[in-house]
Amino acid sequence: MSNTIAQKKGFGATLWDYLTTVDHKKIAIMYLIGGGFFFILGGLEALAIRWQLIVPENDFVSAGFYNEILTMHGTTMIFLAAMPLIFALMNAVLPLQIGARDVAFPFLNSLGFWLFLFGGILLNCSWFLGGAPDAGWTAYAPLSTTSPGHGVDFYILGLQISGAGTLMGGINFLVTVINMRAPGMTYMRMPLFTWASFVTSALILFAFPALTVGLFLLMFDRLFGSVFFDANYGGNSVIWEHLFWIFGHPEVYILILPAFGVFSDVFSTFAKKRLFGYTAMVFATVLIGFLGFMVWAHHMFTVGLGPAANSIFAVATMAIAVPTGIKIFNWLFTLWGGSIRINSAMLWALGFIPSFTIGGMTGVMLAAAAADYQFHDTYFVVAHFHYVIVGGVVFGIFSGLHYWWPKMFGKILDEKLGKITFWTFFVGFHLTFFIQHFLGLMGMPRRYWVYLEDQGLDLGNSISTVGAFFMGVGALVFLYNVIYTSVKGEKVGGDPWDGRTLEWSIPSPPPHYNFAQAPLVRGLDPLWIEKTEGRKGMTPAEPLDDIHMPNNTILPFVMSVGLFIAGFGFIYQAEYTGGFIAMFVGMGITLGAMFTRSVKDDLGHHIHKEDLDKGAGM
Amino acid sequence: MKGWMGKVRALFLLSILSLILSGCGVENLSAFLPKGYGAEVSLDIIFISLAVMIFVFIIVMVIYTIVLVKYRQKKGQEDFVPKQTEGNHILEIVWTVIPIILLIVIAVPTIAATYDLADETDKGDSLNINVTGNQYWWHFNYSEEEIQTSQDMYIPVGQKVYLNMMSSDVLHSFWVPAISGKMDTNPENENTMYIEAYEEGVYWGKCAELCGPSHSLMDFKIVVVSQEEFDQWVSDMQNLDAEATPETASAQEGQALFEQSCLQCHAIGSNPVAIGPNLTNFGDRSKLAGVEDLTHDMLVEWILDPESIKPGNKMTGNYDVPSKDEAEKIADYLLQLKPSEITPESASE
Amino acid sequence: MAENTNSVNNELDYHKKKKKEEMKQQVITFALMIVFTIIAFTMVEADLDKLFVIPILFILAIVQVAFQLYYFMHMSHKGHEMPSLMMYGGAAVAFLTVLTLLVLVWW
Amino acid sequence: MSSHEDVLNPKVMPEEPEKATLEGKNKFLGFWFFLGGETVLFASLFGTYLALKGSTMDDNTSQNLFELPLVFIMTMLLLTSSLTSVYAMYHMKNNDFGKMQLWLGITVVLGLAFLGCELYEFYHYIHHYEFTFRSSAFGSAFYTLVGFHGGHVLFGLLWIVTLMVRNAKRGLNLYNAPKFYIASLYWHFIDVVWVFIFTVVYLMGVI
Ligand code: HEA
Ligand code: HEA
Ligand SMILES: [Cu+2]
Repeated sequence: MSNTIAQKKGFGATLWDYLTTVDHKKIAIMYLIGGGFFFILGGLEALAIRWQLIVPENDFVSAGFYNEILTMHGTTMIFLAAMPLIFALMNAVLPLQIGARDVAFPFLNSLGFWLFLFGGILLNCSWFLGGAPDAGWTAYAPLSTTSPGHGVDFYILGLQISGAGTLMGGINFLVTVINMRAPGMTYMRMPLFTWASFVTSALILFAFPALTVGLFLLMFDRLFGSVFFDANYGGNSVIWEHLFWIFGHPEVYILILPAFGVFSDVFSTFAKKRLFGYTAMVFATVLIGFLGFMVWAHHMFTVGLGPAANSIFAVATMAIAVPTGIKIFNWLFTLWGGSIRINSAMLWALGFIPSFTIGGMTGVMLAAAAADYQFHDTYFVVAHFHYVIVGGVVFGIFSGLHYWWPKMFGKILDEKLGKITFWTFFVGFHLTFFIQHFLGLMGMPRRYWVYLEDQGLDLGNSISTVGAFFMGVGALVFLYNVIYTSVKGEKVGGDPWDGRTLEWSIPSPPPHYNFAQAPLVRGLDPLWIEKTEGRKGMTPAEPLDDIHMPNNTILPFVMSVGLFIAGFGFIYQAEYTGGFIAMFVGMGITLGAMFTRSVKDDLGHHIHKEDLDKGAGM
Repeated sequence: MKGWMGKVRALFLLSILSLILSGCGVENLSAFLPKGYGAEVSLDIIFISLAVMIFVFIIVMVIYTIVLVKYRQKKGQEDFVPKQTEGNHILEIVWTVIPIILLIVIAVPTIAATYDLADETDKGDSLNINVTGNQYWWHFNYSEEEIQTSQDMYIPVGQKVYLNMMSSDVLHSFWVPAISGKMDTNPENENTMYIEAYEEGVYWGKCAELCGPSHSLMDFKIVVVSQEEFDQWVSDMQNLDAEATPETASAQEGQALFEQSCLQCHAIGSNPVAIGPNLTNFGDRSKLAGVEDLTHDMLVEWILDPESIKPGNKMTGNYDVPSKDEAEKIADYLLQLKPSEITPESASE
Repeated sequence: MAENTNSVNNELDYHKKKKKEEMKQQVITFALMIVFTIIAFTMVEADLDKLFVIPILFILAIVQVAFQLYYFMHMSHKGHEMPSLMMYGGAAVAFLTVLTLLVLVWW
Repeated sequence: MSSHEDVLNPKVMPEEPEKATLEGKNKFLGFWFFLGGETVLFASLFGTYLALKGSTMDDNTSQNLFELPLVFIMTMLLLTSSLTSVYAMYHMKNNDFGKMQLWLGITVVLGLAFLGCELYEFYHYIHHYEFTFRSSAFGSAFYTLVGFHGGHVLFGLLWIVTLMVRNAKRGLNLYNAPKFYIASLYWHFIDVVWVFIFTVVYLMGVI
């Protein structure tokens, strides 16, 4: 009964199951597919960028189209690839790591996913409806308010919708961690991935509202005639820059912290050691989150804020190097004296250390305001953030996927293919981005459709492009690996890595109630503790009893469809009555679904203890 | 900012030089080869921070290598369980305190340089130029001297020049890597920065803030000349006769055509209100539209179809496209607008 | 359960009383809020010196908000540690945001 | 697991019905966090307003526009509605459903009166002063900030009315008590925001 996966279902039934599911493990899989799709899309856009820049004054794409590709690459990668993939990992393992049967708000969790997906689709519809947004992922006003066509409108509404989804996901994980921990799972016994996700969720809670407001102002300016950013009416475009970066800088820590969490778990598992300096690691995570809110103006050193503001923000920014350094050294000393096993998951984690250190250090160089006058908006910045994002976040996602794939799907990704993926991607990555540091200082600004001949920029750009295609090959091998493993891979048990944390104490993939009986947690690395004391699994903290689970529901999907329709409506309301109607119909659908949710009691169902797979929890 | 830092810089310059095959870029463009005060100050900070970074990176990599060499799981020892260390307070303190010290090493000169570059004490006594960023060209207004130019900015060598910068439309950013770091031009606030060039020559400037399709084509030049040459240029520009009749007949017809239609947007002379670039010294320009060679054929092409050269520019669609013949005449007229002997060509010898 | 009924009843009475007390307190809070509001409005109407009025307006507003949060929304009660943490977090970010937009937008 | 529809028995009623079940606890916490986020949302709007406060393009400055008596009435309405919703929660904890509904009803009426005043105010500005959303950056910022608050009031009213109607027949239980509770939290938060609006926008606007 428990391994429902084993039951054969018709396609329609399976589809319906996924459309209505509120199970965090299935939502994780959907996030993985959605985020993976957008990663490929964003990757293809990256390849188009690099192809355009392979030789000077190339005309592979036109100037306007280049700006669209570049904007969509950044936006897609950050909002529709990296964040959802991180949410995939969080959904897949966070509840398991704290010994919970479910998340706090299964309904909101599912709503969050559908909002992300429909927001992303809405954004990408722009390609077919007169052109994508072209003002950069930062959408600086007044370029974004004056950009012709509807591209930027799609940016605004797409991000608004998917941003709402993210906010819900954040609140869900916060409450899950606070309220749903198993007996004995104190805060200071939580695995670092859980801690990192917790802090990330708090960052989401405080950062996204600033973006929400910014997007509203932009939307009002573009679609309803307000003049927030129009200097002719007393508007001020610097407001947008602040609002965007008050959100934008925490956003980059939203991305990196969960990756840090993954590495912490991976290092300690494959070094067979408990995490060195656990308390300091937790403290550092919280501190990074905290400091992350005080540094945003380092993106605005050249805006003209004045030397006092620039100096304050420069120093605040540099301060973040300290907690991050604490983390780097704690990881190194987790490995020190360990018994290190190197497999694909571990390779990504090991590749991360030098890559991210370089990226972080160029970050500190950028933080030196007087130096940033040269760096800003050049390829040096592009190099910096790809070193931290690809070398940190993407490596973290790959590491996490290799590590938890058996938990999610019951099969280990093929090791040989995994190693090929890593090495091609790793080499390609450094080839692409290392040289960009120099290109930047040699006078190549970012967001350049073409660079001119005879300016010394040709060779570097060509090398960079070659590297990007290596990464492409790596990504393809990974895709192949996924297919290969699902067809050929062998089933593994609940604990293939000799794991230390709770998720490894239950079968792979876990039954939909996760734990038949809540486990009793007796310390950090609870499973490891039980193992060293000679037990096979966790001791239950409660007698076997009926389990209460939430019901599936289609409402989240309906609400998201409603907003999707309304999104189109908002974009076209000024031009077509159809748009006007769509606006109301869409909002009506969403509000109607909310109303239904509100008046229809959803009390969930019980799984009877006789039906539980005995031992499944243990 | 000079002295020992200069030595550090020289050392690094050498090592970097040998490090990368492609060198440091082109002389009048690269931030690695500073030819002005701002660029030099920035490069000092870059090298100080780079030194710290290399130091930290080496430490990280040494530990990393030791770990990977020494603590790999050996064959036959799969069951070995290492000691489960919780942490080490002394180590924790070490790697908290040392980075803080290293950061102070970077932060102090950074703050000093940041204030230094924002200094405006002698603004009143110096040459002031009002810079306006436009989609996709630059306007330079020497307000005191009552001179207007576009695309090529003339400044005297070895002098502090203050730039007062605004934008007429979207955000742009004024960047001449070899001379100084960049500064944004905003539509609602005026920004000030100063530049000081060390050597005569022509330096490439670029727009560094995404401003639309032709963002990458919004190049401009800083023409650095000696003080005497600069004075000469100023007086040439001030004393020009905007209505002077050109020599050739074709250019004369071109002038008539120009005054009929082009003057609605463009200006010749010191009129500061014009929505298109000021063309007073067009014939002296180093480049056409910032990026193309200034030739007759190219100019005709521009006049007939600017879109093919600068996508999204504001001229396209806003004028009556002349016939090819007329365009040739206008080009003849424009190319002979050479009010001064002092040109980018003369500046770069 | 049966033998507990008595103590349950006692407890119930106790809770009832406690709630009554609390309600009284809340009415007093409300009265104070009204008074503060009146003070604020009259101060503005009275055309006093700007530098004097603005800080007081702010203090009054903050006290009122604290009343709302702590008495009406019960943030003073047990079990509100996490809500307080998050409200303070939000308030800190809010403060920075407002401060920035006040001083770093025009120059 | 405690989410059967167990109707509240006044004899064994928990002290805090809104937090008696796990679902209730989750809702309670999650909603507070949401309010933490809303704080930042309104701060962004307040900041924008303060930045653009002086960006008037004509005579429609805050000094010329705002009329304090109306604002005073609105403030009193909203403050009072805060107290009435406290009463409603008081009766919820005493498991007196009828009285709770009554006080919620009063809250709704006060809220509606507030909204009416606000609409009148906007109408007045637009038609007498031609001060609109589009006339200056100040106008955009003013209507957006105050309008966002008004939108919250409207949403709060719809929410409370829905809850009242939905539960009119069946009374209180552990399943809907948290819903009532968080709705009242939301209502208080609206008041918190208003306190800042009348202080920052109106009072400081006329000084
Ligand atoms: C995951 C994403 C991520 C991460 C983690 C970071 C981390 C950091 N970033 Fe980065 N950043 C971005 C993503 C990220 N950034 C993006 C996307 C942009 C560009 C956005 C755009 O404009 O489009 C950007 C831009 C950006 C700028 C603006 C540049 C410009 O536009 O001019 C600056 C300036 O200060 C900066 C600084 C930093 C710093 C100091 C860190 C620090 O957190 C790094 C800390 C880490 C270390 C320092 C390494 C490890 C530490 C040690 C080994 C200890 C010892 C170290 C020392 C003593 C130095 N970043
Ligand atoms: C999560 C964030 C993220 C990630 C992962 C990446 C990944 C990559 N990025 Fe980028 N990037 C950004 C975020 C990110 N980027 C942002 C925010 C900007 C700024 C945008 C702006 O300025 O507004 C930017 C800008 C940016 C630029 C600067 C453009 C400019 O300024 O003009 C460049 C140029 O080289 C670049 C390149 C790359 C490359 C080569 C990769 C590679 O790592 C990509 C590797 C992945 C693939 C190559 C996928 C391949 C998949 C396949 C091949 C599968 C094929 C499938 C089928 C055939 C079915 N990115
Ligand atoms: Cu940042």
